[in-house]
Amino acid sequence: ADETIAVFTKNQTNPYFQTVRVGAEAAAKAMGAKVVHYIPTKPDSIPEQLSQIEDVIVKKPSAIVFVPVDYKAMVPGVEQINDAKIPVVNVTDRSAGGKFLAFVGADDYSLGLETGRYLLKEMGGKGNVVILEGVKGSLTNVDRVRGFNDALKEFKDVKLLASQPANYQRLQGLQVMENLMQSHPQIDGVLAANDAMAIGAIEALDGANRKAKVVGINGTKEAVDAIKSGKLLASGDYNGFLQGCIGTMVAIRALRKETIVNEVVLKPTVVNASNYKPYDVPLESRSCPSWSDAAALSVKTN
Amino acid sequence: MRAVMEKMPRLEAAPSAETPGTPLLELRGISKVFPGVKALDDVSFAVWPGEVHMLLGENGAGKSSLMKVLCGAYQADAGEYFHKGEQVDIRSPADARRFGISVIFQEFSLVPYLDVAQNIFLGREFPSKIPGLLDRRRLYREAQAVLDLIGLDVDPRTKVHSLGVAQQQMVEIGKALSQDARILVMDEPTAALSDRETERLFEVMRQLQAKGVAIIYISHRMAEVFALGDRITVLRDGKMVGRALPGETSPDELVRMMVGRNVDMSYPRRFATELGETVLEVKNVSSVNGIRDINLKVRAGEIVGLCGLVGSGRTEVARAIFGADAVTAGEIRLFGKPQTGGPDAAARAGVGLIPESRKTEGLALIRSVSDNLAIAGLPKLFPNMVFSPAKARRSAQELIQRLRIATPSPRQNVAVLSGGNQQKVVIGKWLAAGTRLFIFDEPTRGIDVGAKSEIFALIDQLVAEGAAVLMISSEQAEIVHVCDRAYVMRGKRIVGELARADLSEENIVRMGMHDE
Amino acid sequence: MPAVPGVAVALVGLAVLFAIASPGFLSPGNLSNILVQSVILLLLALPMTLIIMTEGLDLSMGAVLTLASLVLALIVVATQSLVLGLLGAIAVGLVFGLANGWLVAVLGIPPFVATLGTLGAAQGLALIVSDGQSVVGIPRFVRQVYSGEMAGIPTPILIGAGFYALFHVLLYHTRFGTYVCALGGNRDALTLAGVRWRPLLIAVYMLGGATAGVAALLMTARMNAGHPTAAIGMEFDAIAAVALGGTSFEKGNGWIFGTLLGVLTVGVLRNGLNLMAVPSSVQVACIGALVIFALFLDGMRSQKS
Amino acid sequence: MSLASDVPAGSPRLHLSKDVQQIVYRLLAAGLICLALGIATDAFFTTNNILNVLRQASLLFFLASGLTLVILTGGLDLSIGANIGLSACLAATVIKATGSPVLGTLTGLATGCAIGICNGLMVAKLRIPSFIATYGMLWVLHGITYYYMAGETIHGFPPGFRQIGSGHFLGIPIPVYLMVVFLVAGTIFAQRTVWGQQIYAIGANPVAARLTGIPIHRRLILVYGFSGAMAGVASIVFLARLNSAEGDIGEAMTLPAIAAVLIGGASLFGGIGSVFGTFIGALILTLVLNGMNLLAINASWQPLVTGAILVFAVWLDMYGRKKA
Ligand SMILES: Nc1ncnc2c1ncn2[C@@H]1O[C@H](COP(=O)(O)OP(=O)(O)OP(=O)(O)O)[C@@H](O)[C@H]1O
Ligand SMILES: Nc1ncnc2c1ncn2[C@@H]1O[C@H](COP(=O)(O)OP(=O)(O)OP(=O)(O)O)[C@@H](O)[C@H]1O
Ligand SMILES: [Mg+2]
Ligand SMILES: [Mg+2]
Repeated sequence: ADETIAVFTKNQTNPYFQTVRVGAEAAAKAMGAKVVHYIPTKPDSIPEQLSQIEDVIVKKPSAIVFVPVDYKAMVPGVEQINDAKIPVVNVTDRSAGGKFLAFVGADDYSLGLETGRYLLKEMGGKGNVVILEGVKGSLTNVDRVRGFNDALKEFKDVKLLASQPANYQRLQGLQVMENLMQSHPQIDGVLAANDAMAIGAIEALDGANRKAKVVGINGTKEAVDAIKSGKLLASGDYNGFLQGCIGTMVAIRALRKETIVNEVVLKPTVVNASNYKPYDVPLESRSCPSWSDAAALSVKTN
Repeated sequence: MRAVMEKMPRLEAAPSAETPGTPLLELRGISKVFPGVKALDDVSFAVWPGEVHMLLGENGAGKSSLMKVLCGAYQADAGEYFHKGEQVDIRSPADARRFGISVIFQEFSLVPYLDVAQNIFLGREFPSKIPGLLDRRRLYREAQAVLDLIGLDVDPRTKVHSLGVAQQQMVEIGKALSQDARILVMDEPTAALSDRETERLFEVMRQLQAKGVAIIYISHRMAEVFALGDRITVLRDGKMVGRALPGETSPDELVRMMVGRNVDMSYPRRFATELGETVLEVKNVSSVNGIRDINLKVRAGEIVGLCGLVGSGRTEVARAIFGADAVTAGEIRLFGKPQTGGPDAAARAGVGLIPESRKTEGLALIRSVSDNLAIAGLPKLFPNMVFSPAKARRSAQELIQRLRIATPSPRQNVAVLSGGNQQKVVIGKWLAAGTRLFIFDEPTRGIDVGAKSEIFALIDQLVAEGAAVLMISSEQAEIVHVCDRAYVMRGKRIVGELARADLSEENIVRMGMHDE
Repeated sequence: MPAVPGVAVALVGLAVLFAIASPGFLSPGNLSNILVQSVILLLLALPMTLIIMTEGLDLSMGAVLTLASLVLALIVVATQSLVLGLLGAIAVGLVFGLANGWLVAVLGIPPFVATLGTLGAAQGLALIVSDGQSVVGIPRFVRQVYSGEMAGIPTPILIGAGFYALFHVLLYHTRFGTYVCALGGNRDALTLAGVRWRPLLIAVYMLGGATAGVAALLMTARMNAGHPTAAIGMEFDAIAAVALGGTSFEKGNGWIFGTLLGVLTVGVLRNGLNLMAVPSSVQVACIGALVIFALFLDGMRSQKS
Repeated sequence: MSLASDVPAGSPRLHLSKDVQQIVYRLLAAGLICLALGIATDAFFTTNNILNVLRQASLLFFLASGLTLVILTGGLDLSIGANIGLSACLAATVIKATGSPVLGTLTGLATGCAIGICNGLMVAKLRIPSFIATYGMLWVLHGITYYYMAGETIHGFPPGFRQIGSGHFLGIPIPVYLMVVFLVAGTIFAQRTVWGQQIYAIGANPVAARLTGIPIHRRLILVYGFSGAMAGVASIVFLARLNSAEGDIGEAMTLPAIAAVLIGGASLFGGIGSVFGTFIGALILTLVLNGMNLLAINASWQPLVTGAILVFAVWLDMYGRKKA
């Protein structure tokens, strides 16, 4: 077959989206289709993704697998895709509008919530924690931090010392953590909104010869290594590879008039010392699940 | 210069008595202090309608400062203004305009990326019938009229940054003249001009004078003082030291007033008898800037003049020799070796260029006098590359004394020096560099008579010590007095060479103007 | 300006290249795409040209646009009035323009630092008023501003053309334009001509703010939402487009048509690369190479003269 | 011509102490922030926190010190952040591949320096305005880095290597020593060498500098090469501190580095500025972040507070120097 699937992701810098792209490629390869990636040159740029949609519509790909840079602001773009009658699958962040063949994702809120709960449980339900926030105003950050905070509400004996932005940056994660350690002599847990900040925070703790349990989000290779060596407690993951796989499979199957599912919400996994094995495989050598396995994850089937 | 002066009729001195009625504008007891300098000290000054009032003084005497106070650009620390006998206040250039004061500044007040017309009428744009918009056709029409008046042959749509110094000076003049001024201040307007433009300017001045405009004229050219002036005021060290009428005084007396001592204005020279090696040889050179087939030679121990009209290409020859413009054909040999590199290579070989535009090409205006004086001589002064500010200042101090640069300290910002003193800094920086071939492009522009003869004495000494000089000057008298021989340029080519014996203003003019 | 500036060469060259390489490129739909996409950047680049001509810089423009867009969204959602919303957005722009101008002209703080400061302020306020969330529920008529048409021409193109004409006239046919040039070229010349330059300089920054306010309307209409990080960093694109267009950072040497060409060149390049489905990382490198190339042509030319 | 009010004029009476005064006024801005923080929180004036601030300032200072020289010539280097990214990634690859931190370090420095020299060549030889040349370079480097890294990270370096970033000597972090070395070396280079003086002269008036026989091309290439090399240094310290390389590590540092130079009193038009001033600038920026973390200021307010303090610090410094 010669279907071309246009895959839209948010940026080139976050390893998570690389897993989505690799997943999409794996699925397409398995099914004999072609994938073209569209990534804003400036990370998470709303105007740029909107422009890319407009440009892509000119080329009329067979179908689109779409991760909106912002779930609300990208609605006009989705509507343009709809107007152009190009089938589109929504992946990762659920768009606030537009018509999709299906949604495949996991939400950041439950990811934050589950990861937060795991840490707080491991801390024995008491102690002091700090939150390292991502880019203020980005959707992922809003939801993850909300999840963290809701988890904190469930553990009354845990005290939140500070919630400070480190913009998803490793260096800032390190520096903010160093600063926080100055004013807080006892920090038992760190909730970081992504792995880079979490690992930055670990470096800061190591440097000061202090110990705290740290969790991150995204389940990156680096985080898995850190979990293996016992430095990182856990990393929440919503399995970008799988999302990329299933999203692309749905798109291709729809084009081939095969049955599809229209809602797959993956349960967040909290990757930790006991379950990291499947994550310790290089991306390229992972393969997509069979359609029946994938369909089994769906919430509703057509 | 002299040729022009002689052709010109003596101006009728308007009012001849010492106190001819109420002055048009009078300043009393003006003082102005800058950090470290008392630029003006209790100066009183008056102009009457229809006169040309010469303001004289050494470099740094306070002439420009006085004019800036007069036009509101500087606020005086003390003093009063009287307009037609009534006390008034001039606090800003806008106030000054209301009294019909218009100024040709020594330092240009032009905007580089506006065109000639826009510059001339800056602040006085013509509104069109559509509210808010400008009448551009009228702008260029009126600008053309101004250009015709001053005899400047450029398109009013030319951006001024692409004009040469002389043309910019003419635009500056046009700007002031177009203002229907009743009091016109001209701060060294002819310093950058050649005889033709100068003559044209004097004609315009005569017309204005006849209309009752009062003109205040600052110049270091003695000939102009006597040719134009109706009244003379002399400043020294910020103080008014004398007033005179041209008919009742002599150049020597004026110079004595300005300098406070006797100065020999004849530029004595020991003309070379024995010449050294050929330091500069230019063979059939053409450059990107349009000069064609230039051939010339300069030997150690001689001063060679390069003369011609504005636009004849003298500056371009200097730039090509120094490596500042790329050579497209021919060969330049410095000290026997072919010169192919840029200015840095030329400087290393021992050549120094004193460019024609001190502000844009000569000085780092945001830096100190000491920094500017040291910059060319850095490799010479500090051969092991370790810079010592103290040593640089000592070297600067020596040059300041040698060239009599009026500055409170070597650390003074060079931007606030008077025009003539800035020029001395530009000359001075090459003296510390061990230069053996000096290329002077209008070296005495804006320099007072006393300093001028000192500089020529200095040049003479340099040459006697074995240096060589190639000198461009629009003041032909200078060339005649100082040079061993001279080349004359016309239309970007060298049209002739004059040996010492043939060197006269008539010959230069004849060669340079031929068939124009 | 040189006879054929580098940016024009680059624009034509790219257009030819893409027309050959990608069949969809020359379709009317795609050409209108490029123009529409370029309008918001153009609205920032036009006043940026004037600001750069005054030897200034406005780094706050992207953040001010964002804040204005949020304010507009909030007002429109609350009052259902486009006019009120637009006025609010322009007011935000004017206030920040005034602040920038005041810091630069009156306090004498270098423009880079002053506007970096207001950039922080605008970004912070955007986060505060929106609480980090998108503002949605924008009524349909706002969207019309971006997606509507007049006489068959998309409204944004008309707005862009209108603003270009406005700035062209402003720069070349009014006193203000002449003075903008003088602000960068020789401020003292203005003073000596009896013109007070400080209010003028403030006005230039306020003009930038107000235009960013209008751009905020287009941005909001485009996204159908207000978003607290929507236009972050856009000022750098605008500055680059201005520089690409041949305006220099010194002495008031500016060229407004060059800015238009610069914006279009960036638009054409991005569109063409997308059409050719060039990978994002290669696109990134191409943008860099093009920007250098266009100015390289100008550099070569200036070396000759 | 210049009008009196716009001209900084020196008075002979103050001359001896003028340089000192400038430094004092610059330090005043940093001092005031320290004082305010010291009053607001006990955690500020502790040895630990001071060392912490200094170490954090060091990375920014490495970048900004090279940039200072570029800005002194009237140029700008927007590519330093992207330069860090590529240099770090290549250095990390080499360390991983060869196991030799020395080779890796050399790779990082050489990459940084080579990129800088490219910038210098573009600015000097091709006469491309520095803003554009380095802006273009930024995109080119990002493209290469993203392509090369494909969203991955490289992590886990030998402990010996990591000492550069996280080690201590006599209780003081190694990067702080490095910072002092570069501060002294940079100051000596700028103030006490012929090259330094020539760099100031180029920035003050490039035309005059050229006509004074300064080899401006060579100096410009030197300066951009140096700025690139400093980005290389920063990338190595970065790797050593964070134990990991990714494509976008330097991206967020370009603007703060420029800001540090300008807060330190340099002019974008060239000829004014100093390496010491830049040090203070880097310190002020770091202090602001430190203070906001110590006081746990709400994330939404942080950009606003940073902006306000920036403007205030620069205003204070300028006001002070005008008085001096
Ligand atoms: N803005 C200023 N700040 C400090 N000092 C100044 C300033 N303007 C002028 N001066 C000083 O005032 C003195 C008088 O300068 P002025 O320019 O009036 O001299 P001048 O008579 O015009 O000399 P020249 O013939 O060289 O043009 C000089 O010593 C100069 O350095
Ligand atoms: N025929 C001309 N008419 C008017 N302007 C001219 C003419 N030829 C050249 N120019 C311009 O005059 C300016 C000065 O001329 P140029 O530097 O070539 O000659 P010069 O002999 O060095 O003159 P100067 O007396 O200014 O030193 C230049 O900008 C040049 O473009
Ligand atoms: Mg003077
Ligand atoms: Mg000349």
